[in-house]
Amino acid sequence: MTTLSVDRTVGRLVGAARLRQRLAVTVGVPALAVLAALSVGAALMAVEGVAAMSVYGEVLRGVFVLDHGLTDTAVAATPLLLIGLGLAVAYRAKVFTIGAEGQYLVGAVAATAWATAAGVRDWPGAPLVVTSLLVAVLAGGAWAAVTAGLNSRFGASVVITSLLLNYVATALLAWAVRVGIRDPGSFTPQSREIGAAALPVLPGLDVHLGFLLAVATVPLLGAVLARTRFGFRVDVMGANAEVLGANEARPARVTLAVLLVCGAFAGAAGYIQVAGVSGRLTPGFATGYGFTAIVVALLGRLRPVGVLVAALTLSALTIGFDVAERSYEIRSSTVGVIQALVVVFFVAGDALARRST
Amino acid sequence: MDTLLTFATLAAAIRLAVPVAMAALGEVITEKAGVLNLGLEGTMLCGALAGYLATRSSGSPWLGLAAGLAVGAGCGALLAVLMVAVRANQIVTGLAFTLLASSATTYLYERSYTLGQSPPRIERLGMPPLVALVIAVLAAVWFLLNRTTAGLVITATGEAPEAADALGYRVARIRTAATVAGSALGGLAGAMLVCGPLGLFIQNVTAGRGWVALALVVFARWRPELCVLGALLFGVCDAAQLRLQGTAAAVPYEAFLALPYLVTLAALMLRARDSRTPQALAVPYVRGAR
Amino acid sequence: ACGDAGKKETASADATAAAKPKLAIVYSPQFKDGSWGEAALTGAQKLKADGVISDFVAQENVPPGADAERALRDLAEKGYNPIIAHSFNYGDDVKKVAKDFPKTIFAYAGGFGDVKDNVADYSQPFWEATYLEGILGAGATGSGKVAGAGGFDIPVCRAMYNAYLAGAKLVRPATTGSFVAVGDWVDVQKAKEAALSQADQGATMFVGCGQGPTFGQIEAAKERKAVAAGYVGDMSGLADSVLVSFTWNLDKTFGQMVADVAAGKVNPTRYYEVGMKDGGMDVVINPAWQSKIPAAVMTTYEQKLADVKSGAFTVPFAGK
Amino acid sequence: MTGVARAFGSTVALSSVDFEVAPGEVHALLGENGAGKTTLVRILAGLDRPDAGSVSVYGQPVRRFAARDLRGAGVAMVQQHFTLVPTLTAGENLALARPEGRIRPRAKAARERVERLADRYGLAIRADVPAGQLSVGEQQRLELIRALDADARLLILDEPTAVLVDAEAERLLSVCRRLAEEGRAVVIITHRLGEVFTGCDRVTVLRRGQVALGGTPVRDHDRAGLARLMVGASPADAPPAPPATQPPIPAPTRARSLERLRVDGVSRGRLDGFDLAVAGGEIVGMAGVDGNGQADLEALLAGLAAATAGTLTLDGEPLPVGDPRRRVRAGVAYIPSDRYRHALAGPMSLADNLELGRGHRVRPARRRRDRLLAPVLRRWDVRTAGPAARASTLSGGNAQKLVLARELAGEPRLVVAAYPTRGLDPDAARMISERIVKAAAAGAAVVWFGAELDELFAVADRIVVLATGHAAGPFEPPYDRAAIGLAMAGGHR
Ligand SMILES: Nc1ncnc2c1ncn2[C@@H]1O[C@H](COP(=O)(O)OP(=O)(O)OP(=O)(O)O)[C@@H](O)[C@H]1O
Ligand SMILES: Nc1ncnc2c1ncn2[C@@H]1O[C@H](COP(=O)(O)OP(=O)(O)OP(=O)(O)O)[C@@H](O)[C@H]1O
Ligand SMILES: [Mg+2]
Ligand SMILES: [Mg+2]
Repeated sequence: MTTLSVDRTVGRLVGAARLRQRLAVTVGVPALAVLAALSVGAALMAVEGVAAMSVYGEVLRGVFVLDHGLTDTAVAATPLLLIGLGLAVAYRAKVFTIGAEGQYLVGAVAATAWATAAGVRDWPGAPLVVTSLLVAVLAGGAWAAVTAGLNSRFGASVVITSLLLNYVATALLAWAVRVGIRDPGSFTPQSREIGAAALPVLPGLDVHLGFLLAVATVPLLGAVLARTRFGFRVDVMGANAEVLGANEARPARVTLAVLLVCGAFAGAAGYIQVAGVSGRLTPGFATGYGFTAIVVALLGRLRPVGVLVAALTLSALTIGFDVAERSYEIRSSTVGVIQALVVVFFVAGDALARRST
Repeated sequence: MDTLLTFATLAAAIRLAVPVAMAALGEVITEKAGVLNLGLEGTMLCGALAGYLATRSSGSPWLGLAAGLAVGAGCGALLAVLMVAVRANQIVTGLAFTLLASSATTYLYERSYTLGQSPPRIERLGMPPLVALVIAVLAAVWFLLNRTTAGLVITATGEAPEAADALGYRVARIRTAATVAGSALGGLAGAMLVCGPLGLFIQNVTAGRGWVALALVVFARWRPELCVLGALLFGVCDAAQLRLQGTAAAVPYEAFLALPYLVTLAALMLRARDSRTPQALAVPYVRGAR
Repeated sequence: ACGDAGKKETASADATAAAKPKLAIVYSPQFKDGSWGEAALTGAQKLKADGVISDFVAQENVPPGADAERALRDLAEKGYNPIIAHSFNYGDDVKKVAKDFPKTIFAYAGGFGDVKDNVADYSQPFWEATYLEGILGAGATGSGKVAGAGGFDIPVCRAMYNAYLAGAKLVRPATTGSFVAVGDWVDVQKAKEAALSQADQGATMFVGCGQGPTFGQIEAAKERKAVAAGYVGDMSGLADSVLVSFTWNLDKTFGQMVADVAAGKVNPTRYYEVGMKDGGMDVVINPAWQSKIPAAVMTTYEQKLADVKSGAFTVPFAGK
Repeated sequence: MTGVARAFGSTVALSSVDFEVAPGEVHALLGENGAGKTTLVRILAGLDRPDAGSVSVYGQPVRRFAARDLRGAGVAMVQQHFTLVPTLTAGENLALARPEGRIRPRAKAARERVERLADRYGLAIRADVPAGQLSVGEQQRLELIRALDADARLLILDEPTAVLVDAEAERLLSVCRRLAEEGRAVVIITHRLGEVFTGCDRVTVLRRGQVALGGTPVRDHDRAGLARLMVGASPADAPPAPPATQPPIPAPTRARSLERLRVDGVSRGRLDGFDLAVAGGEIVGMAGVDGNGQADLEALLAGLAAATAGTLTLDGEPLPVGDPRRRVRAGVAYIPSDRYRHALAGPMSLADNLELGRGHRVRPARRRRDRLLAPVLRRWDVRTAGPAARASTLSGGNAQKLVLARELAGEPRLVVAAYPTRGLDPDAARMISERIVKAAAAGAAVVWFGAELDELFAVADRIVVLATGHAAGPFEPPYDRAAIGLAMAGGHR
């Protein structure tokens, strides 16, 4: 009896200490990474004779004070969040796909093709939105399934096949806007406007419905990961695929499942970006969200809430610097260096913190 | 079709293959030791800028190549600190590095740029010395991996780091050395592109060649001679693509753009089964972890 | 003051200059690209140096879509007018934002007269220049085909190629040619290989669309003793293979917009078509070539140049 | 070594240990699982550094604990787990361990080197095959050859016999004897007490990181005494003989029911038309030299692989293949030969590991899962820091108990137990044996792969020898050791 209660108290104390430590790593490392990157950025700006502190003040102002700062951040975070959530699931299972960019593009192309197809484009909003989302999810998933199939059937590396498929998707996008789903009335290569398939802007909030959807998936995915057999399998797979295969499920099936989830999320993000922001597909639609989302997933430590925080943080940096670039004589490459350094320092800091615990 | 299978197509394929082959040869060394360097594209970009600036200031493209090699090694050192010493996730480290390199090279290039004056072309090297360089490096890498004790040690480090460790080899040191050496060749590859066929630098001048090199290494099953062969195959695809466009108008040209990647995917289907992926590839080594 | 080093003036800051408009440019890659970006930046600089505008702000690396929309909105709120979105991919963004700022002129590089209220369009009639370049090309080479290349197969690029071919035919009626899409705006090596493959098939005259393809062609032309054309900017200094270039004098285009703003025409519904006729572009022959072009060809060229400049002849747009 | 201490976090693996080995002796190092044996010898070999204390080798104090330096000083070690590079051949593995210059040897030279050493010590190995494809016995011999190749003066073997069958183990011990006679010092860690008396000169016993018995001659002790020293129990608790040989329920009293498992002409890998039938309540011991198809049979019975020919049925139904949950639902308990490869997800909690293959679609909250686990851990005497602990933190015995707790829950129909007591201390081994026997008593058909014949003699109703993919036997009690040995030898390549 007594030993048990002593055990429990000790356990609680140890637990509390570990919690504190984890908190320090969770909050401290990203904070330090941002600080370090900003310091390097300040040095770069000093070389060019720009007052870094004022620039950083402007960055904050751009996010928190200016009218659209927060809503713009939310909108910019939406695709990163969605893709990042899907990637987090795959990475938990140690299925390191980097094909989200391609899945995102394919989702966008498929959904746009559907929503602008003759006959369909006259549908009313609600069914059009729902079916378009579905098409995007299916298309993204199918694209990801190719990677899974090549992996399970031929043992081809997920990293490499998913990377190669990104190039194929890029070519597909180029063809689609030039020929496949081109707006016949347009002078330049681009699709028709998606019309009623566009997502409504939330009244009073100034962000599109997609953001709300994305945020709503966070607790949902959290629950799925923590409380379902699927989530369990994902974690076992990440811990030891052979153990999974001997006791719980075929690893190839779980690989397929997480890649499908990843593709579905990325595909959905593609549609939501078209429907919430760009309104149609253009050749410039591929801006690398699928790659940035990898960073988001890892910065968020592969946990849904973490991914949300990471997506918002990275977007806030983008938005803030964007505003600052208009007010100060700084070059976009300086900003690019600072943003990349945030990631580099975070990755290094995180690994260091893990090593010392 | 008669325009396709000509000596000219082959020559074009070789020219396109040269930088990619060099980068892939470097990556083979790195991956053999168990490090997956997704920062290769960024390393090539840094090497390209170094090659351009060095040639521009010295007038000697050979010095440009040397600068690319040195800067590539520097990139490798930085990457090794992160991926090997600190044991950061190799995938995200590589991606982040490429991101950084893209911005940093733009930043530095812009500093050497005067508006209204197109930046000067640099002295260029002809293809023969570059091809010779690739062959020489191929021979060296092949010899290193297949005929030397060092190659055996590198292989062991990538296959079974705990075994190498148990034998007293310093896994971290070997992986660092392999990353530095591989990245040096990556930097050299970038410089070869700029100091060879191009004679100029522009933003993101490597245009994804580092990623292609990464795919090639897998395609080649970590064998240097197949890397070069694969690069050539890729080059043939590209060269044929550019030639076919004029003749086969019915097929959209985007299909040709995707062709090299589709061919690589197809090749992976044929070869992946018996592939000899280093067992510890992209797995940071921690002594005594189970 | 020291703490604010590097701060750009905002439009409302300076009362004395308030009479003069302030201009804003949004661009999607970096300005220092030896091409479009550089033309826009130097155009704005010239207007400022000439005292036509009191100041300007130029933001680079703004992808079309959400980022562009935000930038345009923010610049409009800061009082910049006109606001120039320097790519045809900005069309949707401009139209979306322009509604909320009816007193600001938003211009984008659509190039086909896509105008409504305060949404303006401005032309890039590069084909006018390439038509003239084609005359010189055919004259300088004596034989051989035309090789066109673009990053992607888009109408503007096709039009440049078709006009060049038409110009060449003026000198050598039997001239033929081919067009290749490289698949990338920056991959110079691939572009060079495309050009070399066209040279293998008999091309002697290159005309490029986009700086990657153009740089590649210039290098290829150097190796094959062919002639190339510079794209948006005088590229004579790069190589002797550059026979002729054209410059894009955007100060002329932007100047017309500024004049409209200064005149209080907030809603001009205007397509700023500023071609060679209005000094919006110039053709620059490489000094190294000046003396090598046959006199007869030179006469044809000068005749056509004069016709284009006077408006007597309009180079047709052929985007297919 | 004197006063050596080493702690991992809060676990004290060694506290102030003195240990000494003399040239010309075979020195046994004994102790329960987790006693600190491996930690001790790893320090000796420079693979780990002590927190305190000093070590000297042949009079030279060790300053830098670097494996390379210590190998230079003549220390060679065969680790508890194989440290061969599986994709390299035997020759390449040797060249890796002790390069003869910067250029690596050609295949022929490498092979000759292996054969030279193999001949000299009478340890046969195929030289041209990747190490990963060698049988476990061959791999162990290769490990030994590699250590000997370094011409070590001090040779350390960490549980070298754990994966060997008796005959192979005996051969290994006799090699050790010869090495000692050549004047080298040999340290052997083992859990098989018999070996101490047949092959060793002196013995040291570690208990919970401390020396319980410091290097006294073997002849001063008996098995029971050593076993007592290891577990530190009072004489009353301690078994008089190796505990695994004492089944709690004697075989004859187990009620045998009808045939449950039937294996008909099955082929796969090294198995070639293998037959077997096991009744409910029956334990069939699978004996044989490793590499004769055991791994294939284990995989087939566990449903990890499909047979290329033949059928496997349980109670008339085909044995499930591929989907592990179907295996679980069919009542097949699987205790694999490699726990951390096939049974336990090291980075996950004990609770999660118990849920493998058995959880529901919706899982309870984490706290609740951990709470439900506590009684299971108590029932199985799994000693751990708590239910949230990671499985990788468990010692070998505790890890195996966790596996059994999961696999034997809910009356299995078939128990596939591959070397279930391998590497366990006597106490843990006894408990594991008891529980499997109990499962048989409850009606399960049991296939028990064993490395020690004594263990199989004690638990099995019948023994089948697996030789070159075929079944030999069955042998019934009373067992004829010589006949079984002959059958096993028949299977030797
Ligand atoms: N390959 C898989 N990868 C990931 N999750 C899976 C996989 N298969 C099933 N699941 C998840 O687990 C749940 C149940 O899976 P499954 O049907 O395989 O279990 P089961 O043990 O066969 O159940 P039952 O006894 O009801 O047939 C499914 O709802 C699904 O969410
Ligand atoms: N790297 C490590 N990290 C944490 N704990 C460790 C580590 N290595 C050993 N331990 C712990 O130290 C103690 C002694 O372990 P050691 O491996 O030396 O035991 P052993 O006597 O060799 O046991 P066995 O007979 O099971 O091999 C154990 O409690 C073990 O869990
Ligand atoms: Mg041990
Ligand atoms: Mg089922």
